[in-house]
Amino acid sequence: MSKALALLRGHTILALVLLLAVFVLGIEIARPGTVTPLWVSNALLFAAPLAILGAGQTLVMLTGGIDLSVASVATGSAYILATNAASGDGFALALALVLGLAVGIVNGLGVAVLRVQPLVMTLGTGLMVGGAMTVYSQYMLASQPHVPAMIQTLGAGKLIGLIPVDLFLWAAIAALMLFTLHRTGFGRLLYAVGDNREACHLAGIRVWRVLFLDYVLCALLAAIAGLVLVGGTNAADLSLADVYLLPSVACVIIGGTSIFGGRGGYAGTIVGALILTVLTSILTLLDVPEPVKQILYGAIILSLAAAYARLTA
Amino acid sequence: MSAANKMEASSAAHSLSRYLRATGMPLLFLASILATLAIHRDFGAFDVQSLALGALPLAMAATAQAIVVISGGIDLSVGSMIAVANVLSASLMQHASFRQSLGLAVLIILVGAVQGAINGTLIVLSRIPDIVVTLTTGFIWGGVALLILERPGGGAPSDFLEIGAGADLSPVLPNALLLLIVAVGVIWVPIRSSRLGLSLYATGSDPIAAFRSGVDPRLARILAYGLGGVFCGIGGVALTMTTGIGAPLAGAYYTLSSVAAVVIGGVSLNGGRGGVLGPVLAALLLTLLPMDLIFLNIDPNYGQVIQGTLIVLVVMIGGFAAFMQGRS
Amino acid sequence: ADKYVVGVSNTLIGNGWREEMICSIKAEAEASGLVSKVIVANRNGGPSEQIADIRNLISAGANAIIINPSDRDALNPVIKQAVDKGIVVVAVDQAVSAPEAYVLTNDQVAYAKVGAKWLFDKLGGKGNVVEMRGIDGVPADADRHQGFTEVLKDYPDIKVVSVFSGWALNKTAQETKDLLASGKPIDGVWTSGIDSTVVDAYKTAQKPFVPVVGADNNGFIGQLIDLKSQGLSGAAVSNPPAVGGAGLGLALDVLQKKEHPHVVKITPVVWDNSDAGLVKLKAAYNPKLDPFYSVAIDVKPYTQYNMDQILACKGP
Amino acid sequence: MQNGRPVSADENLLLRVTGVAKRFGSVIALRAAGLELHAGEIHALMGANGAGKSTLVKVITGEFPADAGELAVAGAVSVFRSPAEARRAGIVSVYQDPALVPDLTIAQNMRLARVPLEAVRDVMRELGIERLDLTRRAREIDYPHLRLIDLSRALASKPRILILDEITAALPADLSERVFAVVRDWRRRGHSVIFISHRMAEVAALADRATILRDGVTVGVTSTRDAEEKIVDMMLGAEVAKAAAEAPPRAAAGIIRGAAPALEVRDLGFGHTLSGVSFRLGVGEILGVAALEGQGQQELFDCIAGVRRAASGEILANGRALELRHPADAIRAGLVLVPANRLHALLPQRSIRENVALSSFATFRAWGPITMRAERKRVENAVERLSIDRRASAEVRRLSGGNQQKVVIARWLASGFRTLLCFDPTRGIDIGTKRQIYALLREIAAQGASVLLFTSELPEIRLACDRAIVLFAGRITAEMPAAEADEAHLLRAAHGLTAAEPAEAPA
Ligand SMILES: Nc1ncnc2c1ncn2[C@@H]1O[C@H](COP(=O)(O)OP(=O)(O)OP(=O)(O)O)[C@@H](O)[C@H]1O
Ligand SMILES: Nc1ncnc2c1ncn2[C@@H]1O[C@H](COP(=O)(O)OP(=O)(O)OP(=O)(O)O)[C@@H](O)[C@H]1O
Ligand SMILES: [Mg+2]
Ligand SMILES: [Mg+2]
Repeated sequence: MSKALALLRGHTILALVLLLAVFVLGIEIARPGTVTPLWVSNALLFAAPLAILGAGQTLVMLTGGIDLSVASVATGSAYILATNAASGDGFALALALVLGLAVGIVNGLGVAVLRVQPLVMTLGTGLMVGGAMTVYSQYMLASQPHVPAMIQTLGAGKLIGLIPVDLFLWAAIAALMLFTLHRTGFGRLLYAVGDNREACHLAGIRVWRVLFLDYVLCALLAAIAGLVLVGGTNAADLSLADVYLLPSVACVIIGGTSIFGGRGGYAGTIVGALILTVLTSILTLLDVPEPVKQILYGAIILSLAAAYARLTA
Repeated sequence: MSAANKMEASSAAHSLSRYLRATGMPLLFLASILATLAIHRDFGAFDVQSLALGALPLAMAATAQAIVVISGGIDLSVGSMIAVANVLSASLMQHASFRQSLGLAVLIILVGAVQGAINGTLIVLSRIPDIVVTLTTGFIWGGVALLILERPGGGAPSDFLEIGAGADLSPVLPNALLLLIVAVGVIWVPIRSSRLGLSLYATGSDPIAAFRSGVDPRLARILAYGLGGVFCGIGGVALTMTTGIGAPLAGAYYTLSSVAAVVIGGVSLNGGRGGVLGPVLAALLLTLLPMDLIFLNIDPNYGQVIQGTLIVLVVMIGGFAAFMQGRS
Repeated sequence: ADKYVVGVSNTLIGNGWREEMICSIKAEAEASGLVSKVIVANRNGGPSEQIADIRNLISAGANAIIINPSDRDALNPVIKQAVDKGIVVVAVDQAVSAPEAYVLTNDQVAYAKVGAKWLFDKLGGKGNVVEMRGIDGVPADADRHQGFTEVLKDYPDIKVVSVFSGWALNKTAQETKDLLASGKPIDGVWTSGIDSTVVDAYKTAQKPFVPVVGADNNGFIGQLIDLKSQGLSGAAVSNPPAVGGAGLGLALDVLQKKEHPHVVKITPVVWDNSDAGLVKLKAAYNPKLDPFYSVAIDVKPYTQYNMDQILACKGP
Repeated sequence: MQNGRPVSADENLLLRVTGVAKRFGSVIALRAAGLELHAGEIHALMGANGAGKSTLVKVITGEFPADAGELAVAGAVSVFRSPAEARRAGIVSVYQDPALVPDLTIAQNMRLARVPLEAVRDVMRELGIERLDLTRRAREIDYPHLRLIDLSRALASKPRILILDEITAALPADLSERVFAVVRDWRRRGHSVIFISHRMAEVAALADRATILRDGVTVGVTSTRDAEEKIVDMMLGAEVAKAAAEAPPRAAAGIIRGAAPALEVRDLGFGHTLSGVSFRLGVGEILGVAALEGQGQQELFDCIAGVRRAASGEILANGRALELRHPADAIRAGLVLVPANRLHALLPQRSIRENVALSSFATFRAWGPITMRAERKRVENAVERLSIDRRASAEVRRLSGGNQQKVVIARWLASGFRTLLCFDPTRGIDIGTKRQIYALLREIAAQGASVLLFTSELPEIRLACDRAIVLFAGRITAEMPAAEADEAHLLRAAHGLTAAEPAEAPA
């Protein structure tokens, strides 16, 4: 028993996977026949945008930061895509990503160069983007918004009816994330800056460059996640990604990345995103009143984080 | 760089930004009042009352958040706790007498204290970061509010509502403003200058040093969250007074707004520094902003943009001062 | 004649329906020629924020205030203050209980009733139905749930699963797909407005369509037309955001001393995609419009503006 | 506090600690530590870095509970759950790291700790710091004074047992003397002191007996009049001590005359703290810098390392003038810094490997894929050369202080450099590691690199350097060959004395 516990301590990701398995098992026991290939395929489909947002969030949380503007950026990118699609898909796509880039640059300047606390900076830019999008939307009533077919396929399509298309994008991003974090100088620097910024400065590293790129990447990933989301809903509204803000932080934390930086990684975030998606699915299928669902959601995430803290203490 | 010298180097930037923090918010507020007077010449008692009514719940939320932040935490369940107090008061007071309502109000504020203390205890016991714990308890308290009152409703005796909505002393000194001053003055001011207050600041500044100085940082954190809960309770009851009803979702806007007010009010999220006056003035400012936009007939959604810009600008002033310091 | 200043108070932003509502007010102001300016107080908030906004509109000198109320009772004192100052107050979309106010709403209880009745009849009074509600705790959601439940009483063989869509597109998509994947038998879906997302979920899951009830959203109406050949049957229940413009029309009438009843309820109509209904659907469908904008751009006889004016969304 | 049965009737035995064990996760800090303190004695607690001294202090004062062991005060078994409880029982510690709340003023700090301000003022007067403004925030006060205020607070609560954990480590000689005087006075009044220091001379001068810890075990109690070597033997274990003692003596300095100096500083100025500082550092030379606390040495090193920008003057490396805006500029010119506080240079949660390799990612070019094998080889070489203990290599925060210091040096060994700027590299480091570090510096110099070394322990100048300069009030007051750099000579110059008459030390 203690041996197993020690094994889990050493490989916390194993514990997470185990937990995920328990959740899936639980859902199948409670409602036999639920866990079908289609259900699994759906879970992956819906986990992907969350995990892509989580990828950006992982990048910034490794440096001890947080990005509260991801939801606004994702929504904004989706909305810009839909409202500009009439002028050409490529143009709309580029414009959507430019929004991500622009917000990333502003966040980067604030956090990296002017040393504003990330929470505050991104809270501010999130509000700015949200407000600006609302103003923008009032001029867009006649813009013939639609979601390009390519994006619809990305967000909702399935190969042979089972393999979600967004899984490929997610897999590519995941591979890139894992490689970057563990096998590149930039990845090393993210951990290093999160662990001790001063030490990096003394070691000759221009810290602001690392942080700057970090926040730009996060915002770009948020913009991409927005595209996947709008592909899945086939329509953009101005609260599209709001519900993803807290989960994007939660999946990183559940995945074992320290909110203070310097520790963690993307593998955990992947499992964290899956756990949250499965949890949402369980709650949908559970016949309990909405308030109880909310309470359960909060309580389960809290106990997960607590168990994790125990395990890694 | 040695600790000693780093301290010296940063202390100049510190004292500059401390100076800005201390005087910036009152000046900014004064300026915005003057601007409002310029925009809207017949700004009078009616508008003062609008300002006070609108700002009261947010000011309470900001006070709650400020106390928690000063002691080194952050509370993302502020909005949900306000909602609980709001629906609890509106459903309990609906058929109560005036005097019963007063008793119930005290009870509900105590419930807020307990909720806050639960937040704090969970943080202390689980050793999970504050953000994470309060994020999840935010869901939980939100669910509780919905359990108490599924849809907006309830009420309170009209003379009880009058405590918040009236203007008994003078038309230019609405009760809501008095309530704000009294709540902060009677609860926070004495605490702040007591050893308890010092221990909250100490815990936020350096918990180990605080422990070595005889403070129990765990207890201090629980107390800070509890005290935050008290102000959330007051905020929820105030919301009932100003709206006359309970609404399970009404608190949602106060969580991030309270963080915004705290930041604009010059309280460092690092803890240990700042006060409550700044955040309260910031709450008033954030209420004044949409007023001015309405008077100017500008799309109020620019208000959100301005609020975001204000947050970023306020913190950038400090960052910019440090940046220039680094250059020279 | 002197022109009027009109105030608008709305506390839910980022929602297509509400945007269209505000545009209809601006368009009506423009078309009437009686309005000098429209002051819009538009932000996310609850009753407390709305009270503050209405007070500010009073202060700003509005002659008429159009409110989409966040609560039935909470605004009564401030509405009374406004009316005492000679301001005409019209609550649109949702009702307020203040007797001083004019109320012009879509009948939300009836909205649910007619849709549910269409659905239950379509299913022959028997089957498993999903009730996709909005946000728990919001008045319109509660009213609709009430209407839905009332109709349900007459159909003992209909079984219902309720979920809250939060009026959010993603959440609706995920919930629908979860329900589809769970293998629960579903014979029909009633939605509180997030409709085309449900149809999309069926499409991607490649499951046979079941009857769907939605609102008169442009995207959903397009689906009812296009997917009829693939077996989609459904009904759109009207819920025009033009109640905003209609509210202004009413207010202007009152300002000009015309008599009006204090409460006007716009009865929802059902358009299904039966062969008979298809003509109406096709006439209403507008490929230029956002999928979640309502096709019902006006409420006669209260509104005077045309399509271009509401799309321009510009007040005087 | 729970007071239990009396254990011993020994009148003289004030504090008795036995069998204390404490572990932090996988790290065992204490196994069987004990201590007996008599009334009216100054008792030294000694041990190598990481031996567990500070942990024992924290256990005694209730900062955290012990896993095992017993504590008896004046014969009564006691358990303290917090430093406040210990204080009430008359046991107060000045901890190794500052314990004043940075954002509170000094006066508020005293109020927080329930210490009467008058009593604090009295002690401050004795320490000669009575002019310090009590309404200043702790954050704004320099480190040495912070230590003294901490001491004042401790003494003001009139403890029966005062514990001083390396209080002199960051103090200049003059302030240390004042502390000693106050401590002796405290003993004279019949109280007891536990004194922790790595400086043998201090211990010998001050303490009567010493308890020696090794790897969390009390290995013996001895009189401090015993030979230094005996204590060292006990601290390190006989074999390690022998190896350390046999470190090669200083090799003849291999200064290549004629070549451009590795580092030349011309007329350097920085604010009020440095002015007109000029010196040369030859290739293969070790140049010592001696100074009392706060004479500008910190600024001097920071300017050369690119951490701060000099206001005036020139810095040249190998004859080339440098423009230093960022540490990266200095590093590119071959000037690398080992800062005073190793924690400022380390990534505590990352592995030895990542710490050592850190500086190699400074350029954009290195942001791409890492050649893992090459990196491993480079790191291994450096780690082996410094014989870093690799048992806890996954997180350097689990390493002992000495090993952490070696990791910082290993980083520069792995990346290559021309001149090593070492700022007090042996502060708070045990004598065995100290000797290793000096041997290493000599080896580095012998291979043609240069070293600029500031040390707060004056005897080390003669031990490790070829030449020395002395800073006083931001100016160089003396330059001498190491052979002449005895303590008396250095101290005079460090006080700004060129003649024999005494002068005021700068505040
Ligand atoms: N300890 C400090 N206190 C205040 N400002 C600092 C400090 N260290 C660096 N700065 C300034 O803050 C800005 C950002 O510093 P950061 O460490 O992120 O960048 P960097 O890697 O030092 O690169 P650079 O100095 O070239 O901007 C820089 O302008 C720097 O001069
Ligand atoms: N909070 C902690 N968590 C984990 N390990 C710790 C902690 N505190 C101390 N240690 C470890 O316990 C051991 C003893 O540390 P301690 O600080 O007591 O040594 P010390 O004798 O005071 O050394 P020094 O002379 O360097 O001050 C070391 O290996 C240290 O790394
Ligand atoms: Mg820098
Ligand atoms: Mg120690």
